[in-house]
Amino acid sequence: MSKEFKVLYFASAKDATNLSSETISFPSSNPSSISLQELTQILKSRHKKLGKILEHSMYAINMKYVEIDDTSIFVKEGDEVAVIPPVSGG
Amino acid sequence: MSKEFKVLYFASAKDATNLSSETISFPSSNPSSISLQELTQILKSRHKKLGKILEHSMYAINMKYVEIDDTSIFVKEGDEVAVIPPVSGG
Amino acid sequence: MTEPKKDFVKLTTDVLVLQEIVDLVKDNGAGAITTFNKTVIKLDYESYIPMAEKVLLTSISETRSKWDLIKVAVYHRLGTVPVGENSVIIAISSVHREESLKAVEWLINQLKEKAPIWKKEIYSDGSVWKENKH
Amino acid sequence: MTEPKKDFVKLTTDVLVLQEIVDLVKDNGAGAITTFNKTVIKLDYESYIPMAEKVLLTSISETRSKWDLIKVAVYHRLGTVPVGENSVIIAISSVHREESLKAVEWLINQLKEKAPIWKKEIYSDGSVWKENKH
Repeated sequence: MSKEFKVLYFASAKDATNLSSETISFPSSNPSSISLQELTQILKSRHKKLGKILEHSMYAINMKYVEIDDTSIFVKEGDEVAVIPPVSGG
Repeated sequence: MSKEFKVLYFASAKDATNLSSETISFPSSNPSSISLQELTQILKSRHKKLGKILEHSMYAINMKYVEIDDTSIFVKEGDEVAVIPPVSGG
Repeated sequence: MTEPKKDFVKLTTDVLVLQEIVDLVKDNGAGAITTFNKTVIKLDYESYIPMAEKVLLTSISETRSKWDLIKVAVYHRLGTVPVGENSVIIAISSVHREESLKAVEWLINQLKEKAPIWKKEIYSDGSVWKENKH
Repeated sequence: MTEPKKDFVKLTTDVLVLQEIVDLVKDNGAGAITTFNKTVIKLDYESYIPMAEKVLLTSISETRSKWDLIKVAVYHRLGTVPVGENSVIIAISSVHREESLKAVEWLINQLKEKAPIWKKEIYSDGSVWKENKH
């Protein structure tokens, strides 16, 4: 079985993907860890409408916010990645 | 009938005078108007224990605060004067 | 048509119920409601009631000049207030949250500084009138 | 002996009742309770619930590092909130009034900025996800 990570979609990202969540396998080129730049490319290629939303979103990895262009962060096997559009609670 | 004004006592001033209010006649020397300095003298002479409390109190004349040493203010016939010790609402 | 009442000031020996006072300031246009309430150990309050009402209405009017508020309620209990009950409740509604938040803080400070209301703490060895620090 | 619970965070589709949330933060030592609540026109809320709980508990912990607070409750409603009902209630108790007053304001701002919660306004010609301004 290939290694996987999970992606959660909320609000406008959920509308754009028509998904609450999905499980994605690591690419054969990077079988156990990808950068956030690779993550963004993978998500964009899977969901046409998501590109524009990602420009204004953050990621949360295992419920911790990371900037979408943080080059020091990698997604690893079993991670839970969330696409977090601008929040509007209250 | 001589001209009068009314004095209200609250909190520590009420305890010191054992009165909630009293009606006082103007002195024959000033039959229709007295200064706050005269008022203070009159109240002190009527109530021994009030002197110390007046040092830290304000007056209200017809429900408007006045400084106890304001020389521009006079008590006139029918006025309602209140002795206002330091407030502690809330 | 009469203007709906927007300012509510009451000095009362009745129990103060938070929800009732919040209901006074509810409004279709009010997105935000901030409340402040104080509970006490057993205390006795007295007031120069008509002047306190006048002073509090003036303080409300000053508060309204500083922030855009919808409705304002200031209730103060008098007489003996049992342990754990509310002595004062302020509730303010506004369109935007910043306004009711700032206004409640300012108004409780005005009340404590200016309203002719006094509290007496009751100790086993006697009572003492308190003084608010400015 | 277990420490009594002092922080209360809930994301729920249930109706939020102010008095119940105030009761959570009541305490014998708490002289002052400040609350903030927001009522809405019809709105839909959704949340990344476990992360929102974590973010709000962290925000409460930061709030406690700034002010001396007794108990803190943050309740946020999710799903469809009918007109005039509460979307969020914050209640904080403290010994001194300044602390709960300042802390409520700070914490509602933290919630709006950081908690992964989204609201959707429902118009006759479609829905739109909102964005909080910082």
